[in-house]
Order: sequence, then structure tokens, then C-alpha cells
Amino acid sequence: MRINRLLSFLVVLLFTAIVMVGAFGTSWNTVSELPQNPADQSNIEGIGMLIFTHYVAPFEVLSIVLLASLIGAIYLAKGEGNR
Amino acid sequence: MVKTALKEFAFLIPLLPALAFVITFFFGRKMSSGGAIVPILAIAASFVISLVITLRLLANPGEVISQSYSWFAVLNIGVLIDPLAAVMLSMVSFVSLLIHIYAVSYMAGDPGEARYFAETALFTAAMLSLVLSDNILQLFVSWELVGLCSYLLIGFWFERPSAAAAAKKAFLTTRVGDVMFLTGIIILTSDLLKLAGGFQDGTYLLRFDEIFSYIPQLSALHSNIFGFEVSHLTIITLLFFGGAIGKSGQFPLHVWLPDAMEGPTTVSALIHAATMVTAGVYLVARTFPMFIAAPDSLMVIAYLGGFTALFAGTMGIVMNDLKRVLAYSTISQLGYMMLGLGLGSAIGLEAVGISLFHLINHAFFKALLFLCAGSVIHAVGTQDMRELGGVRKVMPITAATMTIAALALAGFGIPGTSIGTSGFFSKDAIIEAAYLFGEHSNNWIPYAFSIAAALLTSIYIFRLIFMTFTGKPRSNYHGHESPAIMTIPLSILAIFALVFGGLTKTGFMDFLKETFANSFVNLNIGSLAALGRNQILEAAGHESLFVQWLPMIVAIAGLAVAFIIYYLRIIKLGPLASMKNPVYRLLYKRYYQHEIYTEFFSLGIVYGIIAFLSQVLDVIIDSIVEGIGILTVGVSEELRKVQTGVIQTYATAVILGVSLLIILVKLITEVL
Amino acid sequence: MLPVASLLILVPLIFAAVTFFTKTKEQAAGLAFLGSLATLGLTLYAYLNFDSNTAAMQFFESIEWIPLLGAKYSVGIDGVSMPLILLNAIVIPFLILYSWKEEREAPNRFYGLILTMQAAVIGVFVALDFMVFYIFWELTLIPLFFMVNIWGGEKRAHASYKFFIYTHVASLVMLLGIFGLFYASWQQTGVPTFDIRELVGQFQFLGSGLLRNAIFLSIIFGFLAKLPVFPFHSWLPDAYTEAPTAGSVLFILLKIGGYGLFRISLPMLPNTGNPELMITVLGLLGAFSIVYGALVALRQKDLKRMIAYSSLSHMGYVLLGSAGFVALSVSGAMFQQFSHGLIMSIMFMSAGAIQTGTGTRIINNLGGLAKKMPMLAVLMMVGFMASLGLPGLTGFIAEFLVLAFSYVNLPGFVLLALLAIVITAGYHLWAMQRAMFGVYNEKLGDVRDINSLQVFSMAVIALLVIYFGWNPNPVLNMMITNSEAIVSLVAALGV
Amino acid sequence: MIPLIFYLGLAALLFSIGLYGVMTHKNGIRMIMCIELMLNSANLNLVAFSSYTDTLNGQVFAIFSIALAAAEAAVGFAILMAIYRMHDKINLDELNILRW
Amino acid sequence: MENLMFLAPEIAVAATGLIILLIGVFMSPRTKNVLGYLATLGVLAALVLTVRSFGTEATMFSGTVSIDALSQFFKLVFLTVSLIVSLASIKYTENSDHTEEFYTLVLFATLGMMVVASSNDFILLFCAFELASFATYALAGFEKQNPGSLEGAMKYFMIGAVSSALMLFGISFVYGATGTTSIPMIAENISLLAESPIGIVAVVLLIAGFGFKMALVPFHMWAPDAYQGSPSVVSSLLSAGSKKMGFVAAFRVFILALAALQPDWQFAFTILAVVTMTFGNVVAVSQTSVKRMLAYSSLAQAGYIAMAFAVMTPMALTGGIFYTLAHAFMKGGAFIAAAAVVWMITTQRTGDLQVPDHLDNFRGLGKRMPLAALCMTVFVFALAGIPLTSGFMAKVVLFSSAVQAGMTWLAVIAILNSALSLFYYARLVRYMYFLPPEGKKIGLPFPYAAALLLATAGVLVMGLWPEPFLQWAMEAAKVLI
Repeated sequence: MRINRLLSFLVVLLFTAIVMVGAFGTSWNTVSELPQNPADQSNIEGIGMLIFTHYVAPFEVLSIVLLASLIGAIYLAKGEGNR
Repeated sequence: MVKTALKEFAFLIPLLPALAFVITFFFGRKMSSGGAIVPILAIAASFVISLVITLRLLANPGEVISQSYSWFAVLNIGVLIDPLAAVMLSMVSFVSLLIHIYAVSYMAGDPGEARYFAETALFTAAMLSLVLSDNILQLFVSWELVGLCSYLLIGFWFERPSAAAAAKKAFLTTRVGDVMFLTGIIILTSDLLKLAGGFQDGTYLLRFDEIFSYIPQLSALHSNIFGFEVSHLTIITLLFFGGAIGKSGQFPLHVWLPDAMEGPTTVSALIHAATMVTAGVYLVARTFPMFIAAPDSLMVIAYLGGFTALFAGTMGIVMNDLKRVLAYSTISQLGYMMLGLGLGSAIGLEAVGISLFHLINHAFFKALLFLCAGSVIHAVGTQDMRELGGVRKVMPITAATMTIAALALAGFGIPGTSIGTSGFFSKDAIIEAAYLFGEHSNNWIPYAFSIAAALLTSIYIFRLIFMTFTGKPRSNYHGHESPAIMTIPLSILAIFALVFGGLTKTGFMDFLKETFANSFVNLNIGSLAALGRNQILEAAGHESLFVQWLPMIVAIAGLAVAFIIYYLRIIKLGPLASMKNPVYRLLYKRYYQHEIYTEFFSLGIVYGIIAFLSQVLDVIIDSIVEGIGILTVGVSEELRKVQTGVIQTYATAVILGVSLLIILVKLITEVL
Repeated sequence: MLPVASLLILVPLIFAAVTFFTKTKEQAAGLAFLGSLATLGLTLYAYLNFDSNTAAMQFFESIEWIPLLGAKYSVGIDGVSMPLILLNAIVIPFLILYSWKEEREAPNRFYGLILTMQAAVIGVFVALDFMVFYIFWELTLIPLFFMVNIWGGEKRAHASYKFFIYTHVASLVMLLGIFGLFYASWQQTGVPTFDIRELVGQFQFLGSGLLRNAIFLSIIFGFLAKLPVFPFHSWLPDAYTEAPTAGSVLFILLKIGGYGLFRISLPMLPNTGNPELMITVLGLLGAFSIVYGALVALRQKDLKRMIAYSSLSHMGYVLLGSAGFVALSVSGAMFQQFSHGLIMSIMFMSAGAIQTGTGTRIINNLGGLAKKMPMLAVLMMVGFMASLGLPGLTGFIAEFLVLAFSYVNLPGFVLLALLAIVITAGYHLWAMQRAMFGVYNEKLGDVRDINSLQVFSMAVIALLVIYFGWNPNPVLNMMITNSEAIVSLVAALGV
Repeated sequence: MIPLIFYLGLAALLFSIGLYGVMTHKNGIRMIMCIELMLNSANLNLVAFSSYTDTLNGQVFAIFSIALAAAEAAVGFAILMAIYRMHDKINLDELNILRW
Repeated sequence: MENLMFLAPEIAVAATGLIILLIGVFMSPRTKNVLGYLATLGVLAALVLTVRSFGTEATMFSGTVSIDALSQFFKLVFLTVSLIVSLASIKYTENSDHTEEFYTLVLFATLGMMVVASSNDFILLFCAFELASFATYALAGFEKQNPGSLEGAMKYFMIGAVSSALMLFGISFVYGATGTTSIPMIAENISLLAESPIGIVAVVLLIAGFGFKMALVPFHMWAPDAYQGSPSVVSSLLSAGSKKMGFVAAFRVFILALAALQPDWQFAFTILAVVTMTFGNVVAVSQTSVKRMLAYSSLAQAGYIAMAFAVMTPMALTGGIFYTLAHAFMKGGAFIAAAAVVWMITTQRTGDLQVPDHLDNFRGLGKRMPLAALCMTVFVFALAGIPLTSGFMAKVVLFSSAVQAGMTWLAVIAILNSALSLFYYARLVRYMYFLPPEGKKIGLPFPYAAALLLATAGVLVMGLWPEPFLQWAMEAAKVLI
């Protein structure tokens, strides 16, 4: 198990290194200035607008996702004793 | 031209016996005597047709009967009856007829009677077809069919392991020769194709006239074999001769012939004495123009023929089996015939005449010898000479006819006159030709061979006569004379053996001279003109008396030796003729040829190669294929363990995979 | 005119489908026999309406199938395929008769598979589109796989896998070559097509010599492995030996390797990058197979295994004749296929009869069977003699044509092949002598001769062997016409 | 201004920690927690990018992703409960009747 | 207002799922069998709607949903699988108390796959992906009394969760570099991603995410366990359906969005394709559980399909897309046949009950259930690529495209693999037909028979007359190029 841990650690280290190299090696396009005071302007409204207009399809799908996982979770978690 | 009617009947000669074969094969069992009457009638008809044609040709010199039908591809089936074929046809159908008649009695009561007659009918058909074929391929086909019949008939009593083994041996040994023959045909075909520049419509590639017309070009083609420039014609003719060696039991492929005596005696008489074994001689005679143009091949034939004549004779004198003695005698006589042909380099095309003359005469007296032997065996029930003796008393006709045959074989007659057995004229002609050859080329070896062989011939045949017919019975047997249906053929043959040679001596040769002299063969080989200048017919009688008498002297000497030893029994051969004497043992064991062939060739070399090929190569190839399968399963068994069943491992694999894939892709895209 | 080519596939297939649903042995065999007779009738109809003086395709049909890939369902018959169809159509009815009285489980499947196989093999022969060709090519595997596995000998599983996978690999390699040909031609002409004749005709214009070599070699590999010849024969002895008699005969009738050689490889051969080299290699493989098969057969103890190796030896002639590349040598190779089918059918039927009669195939355990099985002995003799190339029987004609005319181009290899003739005679006679002649081996108990149906079916085939040995023209002429067409494509080769 | 790369580095680290957890822990609950960590590090990335590119898609995505993570956890725990009922333990490395 | 008619198939499936859920509550276990037929009808309706919608194109919901030939083709695939699975499940869920849950989940999973096929935005794609995943997690563990089923579900879930995290991580980088989640927009703003090292990282992370569904080595580890452990009908759905979801997502994302990074992912897919098909086939050789064997065979098939990415010619894409449909029939049918055998073994209580899909339990199937054996034979021969089956045609197009593109070596590897696969398929046939049965003959229940015949018909029709399917596949491929 110890060896496994070591191995896992090395693998994760490798992965981290790769992602880091990728992330650090990229000159990201960023806005020049972040808003100074985030509290000033809320983007909740924007997000809400997006969700209910542009992303209405994912939203609908998400509802079904929740329903599906609900059914699945209930079914699986339910004991069979009450039958 | 010969009348069309005759032409149309020519193809019936082999076809009637073939038909007889079919009828006998399917219905023979339901007929009396195995349906023997069908082949007898058919062969009689064939004989009549042959005889009529022969007489016709005799009356109209220079004419041939020739028919060709397309067979397949550029090859044909056809009939060519020239003097050479005509005499062979007549002889074959005649002897075959007599032997069939004889066999009715000889084979009576045998459960396989119908099979016997079917097979001999087939044999006769094939042999006749061989003789009258107008192309080399048909000849080869018939050649193989007679071989098949020989195989079937040797193994006629297949329940006997020795018969089955002998049949196999005969087939295989002759097969070696056949392959050479076939190779010759193949090389010839390909050469002709090249020379003719492809196929021409309307001509059949392998017809003899077609082949002969290309002889000059063929002899001009050369190939380099092991550093020697060899003419293609020489190669082809030697290969043909290879076939003849197998079929005609020449050294070194003669081993099958003595064993072939496992078959019924009638078969030995018909196939292994009179007809089939002479097919080799006939082949060489048939294609003689090619041989004439290839003198090297003729030399080989002469030496090998002469040697075989002598060599077989040496073994003949120690055999105790009645039929085996005759078998070795056959080999020896075939050697004479080959020798006669080989002397063509001295006497030209006339060699065909003298050889064929001996062939025909030999057919009569050898068939007679065998039938007499058969008669003895049939009556007495044993064929070991040591158990016989005094048979003359119970079988006078057989004894008389056999003695005549023996005289013919030994070649008794009075030189310089026309008095003598048929063997005397034909064998003397060959010996004289050998003498001419010696004078011509100063090479006396063939002559020496032929004289020595003549001595041995006389010894062994009279040893046989004396041991069988004179003295006291050496075992308890109950003999009786054979019925008339057997003795009549004996008598007929005896007459022929006695007088045929004397009657036809010059006529025969003249007749055969026409074979290649007519327009059908266009031989314009200038260089060959010199070869035929020693004409034996002219030379006959012009040699010194010694030369004329020498064959007769050695024959009488042989008779005397046999008389002293086996009739008077003055000299006891005890220690000499025992296995302790190495020479005797060598001879008795037939020069260990059987052992050499089976142990050395079939088992040693061939078996070694096979063992190598089969076990090593096949196993290697097979294990490569199987190995891939086994390897895959093995790898699979190991590789499946990657799937440990532990989720953590799975996750590790995913991450490791992602990391490595990124690195790999990065590396490769950087490098490319 | 009937659409014979399609019917020849459909009729056996339909009968096969119905046969699968029969209940009793008699129904199954009878129906299958009817089906095979119908096929025979159709074949004879085709044969009688066939013009053997032209190399052109006859009974041609073509329907669009997959336009996207240019694949069509096109079928037709010419002188290359006609004799092989004939062979199949002739032997199958007698095969069914032969096995009529044998007891076996699931007779409906047995006979159904025979007919399916027939349909598939004929399908290969009539196909003129690579796609159709390949489909039938592969379909021939399945009935045989089932055949060996259900009714085969002891090691049937191993044998059937080996055969199935080995030849499947070879087929796939061939498929790869077909792809190469297809795309190279597509690139060349701008039109996709799988038409065999068109692609073969296009072959010479394609790409570099190397590409053409690669295409040629990968396609011919499929054929050589199916034929098979040395060194691709490993599957053969096992499969032939373990198969039931009918299966062995079906294997024998599976002449698709040689057919592909004539139909596809030979016309391509002169246009490969190194035609001389190819011819040499093929000729060598052919000649070596002849010798090798004979030598290995000599050592076999199992009768069927011996016959299997002898079949390998015979197939060497097909390759040698093809490599000889003279019209008559190619015809000889074609005729060898035809004659081999007939001869080997008899031989395997004999071996099967011996096995059912005595319970063993080991030659040394037999002996003197001729006494107990006289009919079999006669028929077997015909087969064995034909197999060893005795003149007057079909085998000789084929071998003579191959040897005599291949000699023009490949003298050395022909001489090599000639060496095998004596060996061939040797093992045939040895087997015959040990099995049939000599003293009867009493250990075998009371053995009965083959039944009358078996006699009849074997006798008919034996008579055909004799008939075609004397008169090969009914099939040989069309072969010659077509091989002349093949060879004439090739004047450039300079042979 | 905090450079974007700090967020990215943090997210990468969090992700790696989650990964390490999944790879080494035996306990099912801990593993699911580690997966949540990974999902959240991705969310962190999304939000950071959203801010720094001045687009809202990322934040919307993050919201969806959180919802999905919740559902995922629900299903995961349900399966885990079923396993617990059966084996009375949730050590996932002992679940290896299916292997090879 | 959007024209919802374009989404009619999805709506039909979703509605059917909801209706089943609703009315299932009020039904007794006995009458619940009707639900299966209802689901089948719903799927069939959706299938008809999909086929009728062929040829229409639309983008909806602000460009997040794209209805085109590609999505329609894959909807066809998913609905076909769903149809087969629903049909077969009628028997599986017979007399079960949880029929409605089962069918709802099946339908929702199908819905998720269908939405993935038409999603044109990463957010939708991810959500739909997860929908299909969550529904199938629960389905995989549906036999909660069966340790195998739960174990399979757990492994599936764990690796699925890790993979979705990886995918999300990858998407985040793509989003970061391009500033958008919309697939067409990404393609426009790709420059930074294409030039930076993060591009490769993102690509491989996405490959890992999709590769989990496609079951490409080394992201496949869950697949054999989950396929083996799950109820066979669910295995059928997983292997024949949700696997294809990975492919359609990958088609859209890599070819449409990340076209600029083609060298990177093309190379990655080449490696994965070769490794996957080889690993799958080699390991399948030594399997004794038929479902596990089919799982490995499924890996191999995924490897073949992945060749489409490696070759990347129109022909290859056509072949790959065609292959997905072909594989849906073959593998879907094969798992249903396995389901039939498992049903037989468990009801007859004969044979190896521990591993009901053990190869030994297939002994003499040709005699015990002739139809199932025959169909199974067709499926495995199709998987092996024997002609007259869909598998052959698919391989012809796909492998030949590799030759066309000059990647002959890839075709050779694929072909050798294909030959190797014959080994284990033939072994299965041998067990079914050539070994003696252990037990008596029993009738095949109608649902299984119907599903098997449906799949067989699909396999044979695609093999005999592939032209229309090839045309559709080609239309779909045109969307990508």
C-alpha cells in the first residue's frame, strides 16, 4: 500500500507538473483591469438572464438530471424491507 | 494409297479389346469362365485386322496408314501403321490371343477370373494403342496404361503380401523410367514450341513426323549441363531411353521384373516376356531417327544393353525358381535388343530391323517358355526347380515344346545356312552387328558382352531344362499333362519359335527397312549418311568362319556345361553353389540390388530428406502458426491482470494515461 | 435467357434455408438432393447455352448496390468460372447421396450447410465485383467451420479455429490489397468502382511499381493461403483431416483460391513492378509445394492426412501452371483445379468409407480390405491412380499441360516438380497396398462394403474422372479460350 | 491585481489533491469528497476565467456544475449506501469480485 | 418562439419518461408490464420522428442546440439502442416493483445522449453528458441485491466522476483561452489555445472525459467491470448507446471546435485507437465471462471507431459514423442475447449460477434456445467483420479509408486485430453449437425474441443494403467537414 501511495503521489505530481507547465506557459488573454470593488456591481442579474435565455436548454436538461438522480438515488438508497 | 476401308478399321485394333474390357469388367462375373470369350473374340478380330494390314503393307511397300484426330489442346490421338508398327501389332495381338486362350484353362476356377480377363483385355488394348500411336503423347499414355495393367496383374492375387509388394515395386521402378520419359516429352514439347514459334493451326505438336522434321534444329540446340555442351536431342533421346530402361527392365531398373513373376504365369508370359517389356525397345525403335541423330545416346544404349544382357545372365544361372530364371532370361534378351538398336551408329537404320526381328522371335519363344513353365507349375504345383525333376515323363508335350523354346533361346542353328531356330537368326544378327561395330569403331566391348551373354544364356536355360525335365523327381508331386486348350497354344508357339526366324529372315529386314525410308519421315541429315554404310545384310556371310561360328560354339559350350553338371551330375557344385561362396552369394542375392535400393535410396537418402522436411520444416511452419495463437493467449492471460478490480488503480490508470498522453503528444508534435 | 448466375446462388440458398427447417433425415437429405439437382440442372442449362469460343463474360447481370463506393452486384460466367461451377454442381448431388445413409445428429443442419456452402462457392465464381466476391469468399468459411466443428473428428475444435482464423487473416490481407487497388484506381480515374475486370484493367496505370507490387502481393496472399501452397498450408492437414467426409469434400470443392489466381492475379501479374521476380517466386512456391506435399505425404500414417498433403502437392501444379504463364500451362492449371476436385472427392469419400467401416484411418492398422470391400477397392483405385497422375484419367491431362508448357518459361522448376512424380506414386501405392491388399487384418472385425448409394455416387464421379481423362475438351476448350485471353494481355512480358 | 495564474495554480493544486485522494483513499465517502474537490477546483477555474475574460458564461457554467456535483454526490452516496447494506462496509478497495 | 418541432424526438422521449414515472406510481407490480410496452412505443415514436426529420437543419436556443445530420444520425443510433433495450427489458422487469424507475432512467439516459448529439455548447454538452451518466450509474446498480451489479455501478460511478471532473477541468481551460463555451465560437477564437501549451493539456483532458464514455484504453478500466456486473440490458445500453455518446461529443468538440489543434488530437487518437483495439482484443481472448468478453470486444470496437479521428478523411468519418450504428445493432443485440442466457440460467437454476453469463452456460445454446443462439452467432460474426453483416460493411469503409489516407499500417493493425477477434467470437459460437447442452430446451420469451430479431434485422439490412445508411452517415460526416 505504501508503494501504491508513493506511486500515486508520483503520478499526481507528474499530472500537476504538466497542468502547471501548461497553465504557466500560456499567456492568458485577460482584461486589463478587474473591477475594483466587486460589491458595486452584481452580476447575479446577468447570470440569471443568461440562464433563462441563452442557457435555457441546459437548464431544462439540468432539471431532468436532478429528477433522474433523484429517482436513481432514492431507488438505490431505499431499503427493500418495506416491500 | 491404302484403301480407305483399311484406314477406317485401323482404330478398331485397340478399341475392340478396350470394349471387351468394359464388357468383361461389368458383366464378366455373370458369364462362364469369367467372360473370357469376349476378349478372345475381340483380340482375334484385332489380330485379323492387324494381319490384313500387315499383308497389305507388305504388298505395297512404302505405304503407311495414318489417321489423326484432335485430342485436346494442340495434341492429337492417331493411328500410324507403318511396317514397324504392323509387325508389332500382329505379334502382340497374336501372342495375346494365344495366351488368352491358354488362360481360359489356366485361370479356371480362380475367384478373380473375370477380373483377370478384364485386365488382360485392357492390357492388350493399351499395348496395341501404344504400338500404333502416331504421336509421342499417346504412346506415353498407353505406356502408362500398360504399366497400370502390369501393376494390377502382378498384384492379381493381392491377398499375398509378396504379390502386393511386387506390384508396388514394379510400378514404382518403372515409374522412375516413366518420369524420365515424361521429362523427355516435356523438354521436347517446349523445344518444339520454341522452334515452331508458337502453335500452328492444323498441325499436331507431338506427332512423330512433326518431331522428326525438327531433328536438325533440335540437334543444333545446346544446353550447358555441368559444364558440358549437350545437344537437346541427346538429352531428349537419353530421357526416352530412360523410360525404356524402366519398362524393358534394363540395368539398373531391372529389379522389378523378376519380382513381377508373382503374378499368374500367363501374365508373365504375356506382359513380362512377350509384349509390355518390349515396349521400351519399341519406343527406341519408334523414335529411332532421333537416336540416329544423337550418336552419343546410341552408344549409351549399346553399352547398357550389352551389359544388361550379360549381367542378367549371371543372375539367371543361380536362380532356383523356374519363373525367375525365365525373368532374368527376359532381361538378358531385352538387353540384346537394346544392344541391337544401339549398334545403329554402325549399321544405321537397319538396327531397327535386327532388333525388332529379335523382339518378335523372342516374343514367340519366351511366351512359349513361360507357358510351358506355367503348364508345369499348374500341373505340379511348385516352381522351385530343386523340387522338380523328371517332369518329362508326366508332361511330354510340355517338355518337348519347352526344349524347342530353349533351343531357340540359346540360338541353335547352322551358321551360313537357313537352318536354325528363330532365335539363332535374330541373335546372330545382333552379334554380327556388334562385330561390325567393333570393326568399324575398334570398340569390341559390345561384342564381348554379347558373346559372354550367349554363353550364359545357354547355360542357364539348359540348366533349367535339365533340372526340370530330366532326372528323378526330387519331391512328391502329382503331375499330369495339361489339357488341350493349353497345349495347343504351346504347339503353335513352338512351331513359330522353330521356323519363324528362318522363314522370314530377309523378308522381315527388308520390310522394316521401309519404316523410315518412306516419304513420311523426311530425314535429310547429311552427316548420317556415313553411319549406315555397313549394311549387315550385305556383310552377312562375308566374315571369317570363326566369327560366324563363335556364337554357335559358345551356345554348344553352354549346353555342354549344363549337361555335365545338371544331367550327368558329374561335377558336384556343393561348395561352389553355396552361400559360403561370396560370388555365388552375390549372384544369388542379385548383387544386393534390392537391398541397395530399399535401404540406401528409399530409406537412407529419401527417408532422411523426408524426415527432415516433414518433421522439421512442417513442424516449424506449423509451430509458427500455432505459436502465434499460444502467444496471444499467454499475453492475454497476463494482460488481463492489469484489470485489478480496485477502483484506485483504475483512477491511477486514468491519470497516468492523461499525463503520458500529454507528454507523448507534446513530444511527437514537437519533433514532427 | 434465365438470369442463371443469380439463380445459381439463389436456388441452393433457398433450398438450404428450407432444409434447415426439416425435421427428419429423409426430408433433409431429400430436399437437399432436390436442391442440388436443381442447381445441377441450372448449371447444365448454363453450360449448354455457353459459348466456349469467346472469353467474354456471359450471363452477365449488374445492379447498382452501393453507389457511394461504386460497388455493384454484378455477376457473370465465363470460361474460367464455368468449369468450376460445373464441378460444384456435379459433385454436390453425389456428395448428398453418398452421405444419405450415414447416421448423424442434426441432419437438417448438415444438408443445409452443404447447400449453403455450394451457394457461397458458386457466388465466388460468378462474382464480378470485388465486394460481392469478397463477401462470398468469406461466407465460404462459415459452413465449413460449422461442418468441422459439429461433425468433425477428435481435434475438430483446434482444427477449425486454425483453419478459420488462418484463412480469415489471409482474406483480410487480400481485402487490404483490394482497398489499395480500389483507392488507387479511384484516384486515377476519379470514379469509385469495385468492378473486378475494370480494376484489374486499371492496375497497370496505378502509382509506382512498389505500390503495384504491394497490391498484387497482398491480394495473391489471400489466394495462396486458400489454395493452399507451401508455406501457407498449415491449416490444411488439420482441417482436411478433422472434417467429416462431406466436409473434406467441401474443402476440396473450395476452389476459390485458384479461381482468384486466374481471375485476378494473373491478369495483374505482368503489370507488377517486377513481373519476372513474381513469376519466379510463384513458380518456386508451386514447384516446391509439389515436391514438399509429396514428401510429407509419404510419411503420414493417417490416410486422410496423407490425402490432405497430396492435395497440397496437387495445388502446387495450379500455381506452377499459373506461373508458367503460357496459355496452355494456365489452362492446365485451371484443368488441374477441375480434375483435382473430382479426384479428391473420390479419395476423401474412400477414406471416409474406410473410417466408418473400420473405425480407423491409420494406414498400418488396415490391411486386406479389398477382400471385404471390393467395390470400394475398385473405386478407390480409380481415385488413387488418378491422383498419382496416371494417363487416361483427368489428373494426367492437367499435370501434363502444366508441366509441359510451364517448362517454356520455368524449366528448372518443372524439373524440380518432376522429381515428385515417383514419390507421389510411392505414397499412393504404399497406402493402397497397406490398406487394401495383403492379408486381411482380422482385428478390424467384420467390415461391410460401402452401400449402394455410395457405390453409385463414387462410381459416377469415377466415371467422370475417366471420361474427362479421355475427353477433356468439354471444359478444357473454354479454359484455353480464356487463358489465351489472359496471356494475350501480356505480350509485353516477353515470354 | 492578483494574476490569473494564481487562481489557476490553486485550482490545479486542488485538483491534484482531489486526484491523490481518489487514488489513495479506501473509504467511499472520502473518495466522493475528493471528487467534489476536483469538481470545485474546475469551478474555481471557470469562475476565475469568467472574471478575467469578462464573460459570464463561466459563472453560469460553474452554477450548473455545482448543481450537477450535488446530483452526482446523491447518486454516489446512494450506491454507497446500497453497498453498505450489503457488505456492512464502504471500503471500496475490497470490492473486487469483478476483475481480470 | 423556437420551433419545438425540431426537438420532437427529445420531447417524445422525455414525455414518455415522465408519463411512465407518473402512472407507474399508481400501478400494481403485475400491471406494470404495460410500462415496458409504453416505453417501447415512446422510443419508437421518437425514432419515427427522428427519421422523418432527416434533412432538416436548425440551430435553436441561441445556438446552444444544433439540429443537423450528425445529431439526427446519432439520435437514430441512441433511439435504436433504446428501442432494443426497452423491448428486451419488458422481460427483465417482469413482475418487478420498480419497472417505472427502470424505464424512466433508461429513457432519461437516452434523452441525455440525444441532447449530447445535438448540443452545440459546452454547457449543454456537459449537462446532457451528466444526465446520461447519472441515469446509467443508477441503472448499472439496478440489481441492488447483486454485489456484482453494485460493484460495477460503484466503479462506473467513481471513474465517471473523475472523468467528468477531468473533462470539466479541460473545458475550463478551453473556456479560459477562448472566452466562450459555444462550439462555433471556440473555433473562431482558437488561436491562443492552438499556440499555447495549455492546448494540448485541454485536448487530452477532454479526450479523457470523452474517452471514459468511449472506453478507450486507459480510460476504459471501469468498462469491463461495469458491463459484466450490470444487468445485461443495461450493459447493452452502456456499450451500444452511451459509448456512442462519447463519440458524438468528441466529433463535435474536436472536429468542429478544436479543428486548429488537429495534429495534437489526431495523434492522441491514433495512439489510443491502436492501443485500445489491441488491448481489447488480446484481453478478450482469455475471458470466460461472456459479458466481460463482449466488454473487451466493445473496447476493441471503440478502438476501430477511434480510427476515424486518426485518419480524418471524409471517408473515415463516414465509416466511423456508420460504424457507430452498425455497432449499436451488433453489440446491443449481443448483450441482449447474453441477457436471455442469464435469464435462462437464473430461472432454470442450471449451470454456473455464480457467473450466470459464464461461457459454460452457453453450452449447447443452439439446442436450448435456437433463436437466441442464431442471433448471437450473427452478432458475433458481425462483430468479427464477416460479410453480409453490418460489421463487415462498417469495417470495409473504415479500414479502407485508412488505406486511402496512406495510413496502411493502421489498417494492417486493425485488420490483424479483426482477425484476432475472430478467435474468441468463434469460441463462443463453438460453445453454443458444438458442445452438448446442459439442460433442456426452453422457449425464448417474446420481448427477448423481438429485441434480438430487431437487432439481427438491423445487422443484416446494414450488411446487405448499406447504401441508405452510408448516405446518412456521409451527410452526417459532411457536417463535420
